[in-house]
Amino acid sequence: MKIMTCPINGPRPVSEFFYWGEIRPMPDPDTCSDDVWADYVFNRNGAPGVKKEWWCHIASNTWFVAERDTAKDWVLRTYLIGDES
Amino acid sequence: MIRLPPVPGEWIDRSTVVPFTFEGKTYQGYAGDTISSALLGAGEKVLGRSFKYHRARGVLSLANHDVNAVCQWGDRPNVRADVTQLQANMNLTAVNTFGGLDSDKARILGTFARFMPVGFYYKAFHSKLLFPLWERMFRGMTGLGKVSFDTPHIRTPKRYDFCDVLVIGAGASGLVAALTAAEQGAEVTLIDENNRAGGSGGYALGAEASRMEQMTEQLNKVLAHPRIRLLTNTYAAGYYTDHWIALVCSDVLIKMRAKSVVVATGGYEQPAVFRNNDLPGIMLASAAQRLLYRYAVRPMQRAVVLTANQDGYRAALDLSAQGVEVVAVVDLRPDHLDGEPEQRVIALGIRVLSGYRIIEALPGAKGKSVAGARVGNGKSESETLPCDGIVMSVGWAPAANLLYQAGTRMRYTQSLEQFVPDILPPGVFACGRVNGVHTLSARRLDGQRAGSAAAAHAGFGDIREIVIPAETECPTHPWPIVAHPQGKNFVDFDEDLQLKDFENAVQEGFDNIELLKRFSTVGMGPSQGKHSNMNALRILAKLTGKEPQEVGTTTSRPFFHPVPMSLLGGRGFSPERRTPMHSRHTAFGAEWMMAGVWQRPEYYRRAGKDRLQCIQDEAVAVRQNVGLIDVGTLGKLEVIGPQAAELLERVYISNYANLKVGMTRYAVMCDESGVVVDDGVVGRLAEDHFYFTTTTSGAATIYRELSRLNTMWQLDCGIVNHTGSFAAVNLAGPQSRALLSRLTPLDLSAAAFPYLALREGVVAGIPARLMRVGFVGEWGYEIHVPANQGCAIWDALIAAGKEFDLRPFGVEAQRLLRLEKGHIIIGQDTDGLTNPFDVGLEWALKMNKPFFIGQRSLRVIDRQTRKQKLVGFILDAQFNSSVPQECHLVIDRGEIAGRVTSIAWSATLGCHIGLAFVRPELAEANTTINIRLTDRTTVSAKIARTPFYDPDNLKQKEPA
Amino acid sequence: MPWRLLRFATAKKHPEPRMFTTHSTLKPTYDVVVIGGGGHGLAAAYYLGRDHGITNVAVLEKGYIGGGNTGRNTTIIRSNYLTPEGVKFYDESVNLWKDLSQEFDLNLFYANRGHFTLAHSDSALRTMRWRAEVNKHYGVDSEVVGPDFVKKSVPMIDLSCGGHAPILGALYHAPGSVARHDAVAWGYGRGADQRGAEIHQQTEVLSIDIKGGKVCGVQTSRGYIATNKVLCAVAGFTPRILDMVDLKTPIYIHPLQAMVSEPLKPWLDPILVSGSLHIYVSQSARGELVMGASLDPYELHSTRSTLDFTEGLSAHMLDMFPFLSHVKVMRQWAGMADMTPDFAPVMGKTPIEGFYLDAGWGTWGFKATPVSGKTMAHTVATDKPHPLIHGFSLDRFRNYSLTGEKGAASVGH
Amino acid sequence: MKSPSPLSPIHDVLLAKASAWSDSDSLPPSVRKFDARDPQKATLLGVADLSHLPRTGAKGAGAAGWLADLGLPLPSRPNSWLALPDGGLISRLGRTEYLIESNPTLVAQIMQTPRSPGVYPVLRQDAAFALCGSRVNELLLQTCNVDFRCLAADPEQLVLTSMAGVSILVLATGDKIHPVFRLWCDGTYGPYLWETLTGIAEELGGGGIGLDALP
Repeated sequence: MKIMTCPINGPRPVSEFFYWGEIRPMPDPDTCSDDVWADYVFNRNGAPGVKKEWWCHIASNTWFVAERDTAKDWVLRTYLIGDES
Repeated sequence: MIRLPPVPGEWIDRSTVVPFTFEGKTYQGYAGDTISSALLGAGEKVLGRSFKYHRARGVLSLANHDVNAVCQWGDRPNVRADVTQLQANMNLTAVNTFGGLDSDKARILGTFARFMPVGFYYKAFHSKLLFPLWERMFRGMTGLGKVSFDTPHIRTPKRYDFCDVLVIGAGASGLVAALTAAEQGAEVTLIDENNRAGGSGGYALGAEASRMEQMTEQLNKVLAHPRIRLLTNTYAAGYYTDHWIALVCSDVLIKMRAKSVVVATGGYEQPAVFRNNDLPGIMLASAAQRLLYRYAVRPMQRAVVLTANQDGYRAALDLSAQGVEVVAVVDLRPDHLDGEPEQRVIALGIRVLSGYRIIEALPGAKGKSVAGARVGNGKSESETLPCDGIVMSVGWAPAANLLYQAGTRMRYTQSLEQFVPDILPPGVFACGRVNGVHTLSARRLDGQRAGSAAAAHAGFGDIREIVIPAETECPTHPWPIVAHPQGKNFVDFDEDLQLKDFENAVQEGFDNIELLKRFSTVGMGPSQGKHSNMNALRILAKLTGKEPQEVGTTTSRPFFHPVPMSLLGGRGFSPERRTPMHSRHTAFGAEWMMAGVWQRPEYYRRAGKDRLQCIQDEAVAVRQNVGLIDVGTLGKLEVIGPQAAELLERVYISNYANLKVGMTRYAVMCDESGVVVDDGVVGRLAEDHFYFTTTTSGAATIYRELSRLNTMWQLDCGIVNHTGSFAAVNLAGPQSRALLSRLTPLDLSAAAFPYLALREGVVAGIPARLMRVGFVGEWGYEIHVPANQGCAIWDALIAAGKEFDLRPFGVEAQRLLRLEKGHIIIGQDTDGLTNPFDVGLEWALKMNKPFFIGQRSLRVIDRQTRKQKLVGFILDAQFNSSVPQECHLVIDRGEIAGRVTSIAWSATLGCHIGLAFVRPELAEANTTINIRLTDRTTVSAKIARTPFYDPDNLKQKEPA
Repeated sequence: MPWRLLRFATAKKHPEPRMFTTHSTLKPTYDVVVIGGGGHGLAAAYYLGRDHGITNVAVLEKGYIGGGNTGRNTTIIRSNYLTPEGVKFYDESVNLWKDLSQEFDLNLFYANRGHFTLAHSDSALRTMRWRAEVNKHYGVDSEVVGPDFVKKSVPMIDLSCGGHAPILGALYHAPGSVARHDAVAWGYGRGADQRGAEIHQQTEVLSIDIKGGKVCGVQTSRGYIATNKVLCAVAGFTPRILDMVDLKTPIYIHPLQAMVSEPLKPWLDPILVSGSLHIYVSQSARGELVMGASLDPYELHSTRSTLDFTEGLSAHMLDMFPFLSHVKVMRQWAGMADMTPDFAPVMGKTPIEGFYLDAGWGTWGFKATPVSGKTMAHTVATDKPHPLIHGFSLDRFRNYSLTGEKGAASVGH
Repeated sequence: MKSPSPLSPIHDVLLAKASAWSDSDSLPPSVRKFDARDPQKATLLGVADLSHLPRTGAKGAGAAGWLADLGLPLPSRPNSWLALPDGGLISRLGRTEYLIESNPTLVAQIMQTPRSPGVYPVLRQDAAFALCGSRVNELLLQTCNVDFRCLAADPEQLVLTSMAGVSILVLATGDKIHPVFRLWCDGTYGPYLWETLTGIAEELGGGGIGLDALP
């Protein structure tokens, strides 16, 4: 089973985690067009590659960011929001 | 006598005789036998019938690389006789025979072979009319063992496990690899699928006892080593991401996490392809040697050995050492350096025919044995060698399944005529035959190299540089295949595929390995191509004029050997949640229903009352006196901090900044696309402190999602999940206040504790949070107390409730009561696309807020024309025919115009009431709608305003 | 024994010609280029020739035909969907399926077994009734049945499902069937080939040439092709192709896994699906139990297998059929499912002129093979979306008018 | 009115099997003994219910300071724990959440202390168990996909993970040779987890034990 490393709880089997999905910046709801908004809600470029994703370690309810290659399922790095660099 | 006198190192215990029956006949074997070895030991050569032509079949590999011998053992289907330990009083029959193994009626199919070339079933039987009959026939003919419906659900103790280095295969290279890794300090687990470790070191001897002695010496070192754990009868069923290996250890599944893995799985000896190569008595050299040295069984009296390497000569030496007359060694290679074993063979006076091949095997009576081998060299006249057995040693295919699963890139090496690992993934190492190393001494060195590297990868010691000497001969023949006009030269024994079948498949355009596999089904049988894939690949390469490398292999998927479902299923954990008052509900006769992971009382049984009556009575009790329901499954969250209100403003569609301390407000949550996903009640305990509920099913996900949002927004507040920490009941009914006043000093007057107010106080001596909610439409209190006081509060209310005829009510009664009140249930009166406009929640929707999740999408939706509206409806009070059910359709002028989402008989209102989605034009009060029932009849109903019950909410007001 | 088999016996040489021609080179230009040699792509090429006389067609397949989800799914065919769009669309598909074997003169083993979607909760039962009513409205044979009916049809089932997921009823869909998946690709391939379409295997699309918002060509691993019409029918690879034309969609890829048991004598006739237990199972003509479960939990463009899939599925299978304890799982595999938010496909025209999309097939693509081929052929030939696919257009998302098939599709393959 | 005594989340499950109960007026009832085999079970594989022990929690950026002001020692690292001077323990769950399990006085004192900014009090109503005996590791391997050798290496560490499908907190007390594993889970999962663990324990020769048998 895949191992995912939680920044707080360390390496754990991926079954201990909840996957939310890709982090995508929200356009300004007050200024953006309807289409831009709808694209934010629904549409995306789903091509494989390194994506920034929301993951949660369920037992500790720890939310963090994983940079993951969605083709190879390689996790390049994980960190708490705000600890990017 | 087929059993040999005691052989050094034999696996059988002659002191324990094991009786068993096969095909109705009684036999005796020894402890340590497999089913096949016992049968051969008892003189049986025919162990099964082939899949398609029902030809007699015997031992081929004796190593689970073929399924010639598959048995039904009581209620166990598809038991593999070659590798299944013999047990006392086993009652066995061969699978898939018609009228028994001996006189299988279906053997007639063999004579029809001409009619059934590869893929014939695609070319006929497809008349629309007749196919169902043909299909029934096909299904009867195919399929191996039978399931017995009496087999119980067997629960097994699965376990996780961990080690530094996992070594798979305890043969010559595996033993050394384990020792080397352990000596470098690693905790090593060494597994082998056989009953005993040692691999070919225990049987491929060439009549040299020293080979076995060396193996035993290594094995003893392994057994003595404190850091090595040896698991026999254990196979690696699959390799999964991050060195996660499924080990099937007799009757348990072990999920092993290793830091590094050494694959020392050896090779599959490959059959030669010639006419009648499947006759009982024709077997792989390794099979014959296993029979000799493990089970002391003489596989034949007079053997012809077909070979293309030194292993074959060793087999000849082993056979003759154990008293088998070796008629001749037929060597496919015209010229080759005669190795040391070959010289010994010649010294024994055994005839060696170099550059010869077996053109065909001559069948004995009924094709149940071999009578001889017709051999030739293509030049001189062919010659027939009488024999009762043929032993094949023409080469090896790597047992690389796990390597492929791990993502290894393999490369075809001409000098070895074998695929070998080219690029291994990090932490995965290979040694021995699977790595293209065949000479015994070299295999040991290779094990040392791999073991050292694996330990180093796991963080123990440094990699030892070891040079592996090149092979002195090519162990595998590039074309051990002989065409024959009459065919019956089998490539895949599972699927009865002959050379011709491949030529035909390629002719039809299935000329790449994957298409060939799918069309011909080569390698798709129970042994998954272990003995057939390599020959199939060679044939395809030849037919398409390609190199094996270009042809490439098919993907190897788990499992290596099939795994019983009971081992995979394990114990089958199914977590379940109970509210603290669970035992109280049981005592009151609760009929339980599953609500996600929760157990909830649907209603409480009463003597002489049916389900509906009980539910109606419970509802009436609430309307007339007072009822009590456990609502502890609701999500119970708290948000605390200066920006607590801000968080709620952003996630719910209504306003909460302006909610007064000590008050509650209904709360609806949407997703980003404006779809209603959850609802609950938000209460304000303090300026910076809110306590709120979610739906039962929503609790976990809502808490998780709010945590994510708060992590992202970094608001100055924190969320606490108290779902399991609070027990909660709803005490509802005209008498609820009088009852409660017996138990609490709180001022319950409407002025002091108005509708929708939230209070903290003490009830029955228990610190509690009380909310005056109206979900069921009566004066009532939701009372939340610490979970460990749940039973106490329940008991206190029940006791105090005696004089008020307090009655506990279940989920169903609550559904009815809320329906009378016109309250929706998320998930029942909404679906995956419902937005707040659809269900008349405009009143709660505060579009003028700065932001809330779903707001921007709802702005767009608000501008669109409405597609549907949720409305109340009633049936005529006199209505007495069959009643619509939830999700029956509303039909308007022949078209679907909506659906019923809720409906129930309301004793209080004396009619059926319901909620339905309808097209906006039908939504006006008093409009008649037609609901179509399952039987296609329609019932007309009248749109009615909700709430049906107490529309002016007088029940929540102090009686004047 | 059918007479047709006689010719095999009598003929000196194997009397079967190639099913598909191998073309050594690509033509410089085609009227239509179909990307993807799976069932959908080959079916589109077939109907382009059969119904619209368009035969100058190239089908480009990066691997081998039928090697994607066509050859990886669990071959269930049904039309008991939830939305009117879905029901009409899949019903047309089932009608086409019934005649395919004869039309192809190739036995697809299209076997009508009957299909149960089990309900373990009252809310599931409500959805079943909803589906049944919508199905019947459009003439599709579906009924809500009680546990007794289930027990009668599948007597060996444990109705309590191990005690923690009692079966309260089911949606019974009599037309539910299974078919030999690979043969479907071969049948359409042979038919398209016979009509002049060229199938190019081991031919990968590297880029798509767009000028002024119009398609004008395709760059492949075997050279450039000029064309004004490109149909993208690549299921799990859709996002990679859409990336070439910079088109954003709601499609996201999750692996979908399946497994088969060793061959057993026939004991299970109908197809069973359980949403709560995440099971779908049928017994193939070879006697193997073909089993699947729900999607993998996270996005992944790969067909790797996981052990936990086989563990979970086996545990649930044993809840339903305890007596399978000794039955062995032989092989597992995976496909890449191109999911959409509303569990309905994305079909038709796109903002790019001449670029047509047949995608979003998630877990429901196989059963749609004939109708998607037919309707996409129509759409490509006439440059107007076929009436049956109006509900599936890409712009439904920007218009917030989703199709809402979720209720029918979740684990309902 | 005197507040009625609180009950363990698995009280009803225990009622059936327990033979002797503790009678403390400061603590909820707890099982002292199941049966005569308690001591043997404890040496092989014992499962004891410690849910009755008083506990409370707090989380948030301010929690550490708030607890320090109450005079509590704080575990230095995330996911570690300390024994408290006058009995019980304090666990640090992740970065900023704390679980205190101690004597009634201390716990009551913490619960009555008004929260300060950045402090979010957590009402702990866990099911809390202890696992002991020579075969405890086998039980853990059958229910938990974590290599608990890490706790032997670092006794102050604690692990938040999943056991038999339920989120739990685990830590090891006692010595390295005879570790006693403490675990906590949401009380509403308590009956399920207790029955699952004791069920497996019984297969392995152990089972539920009373506090008297707990080392």
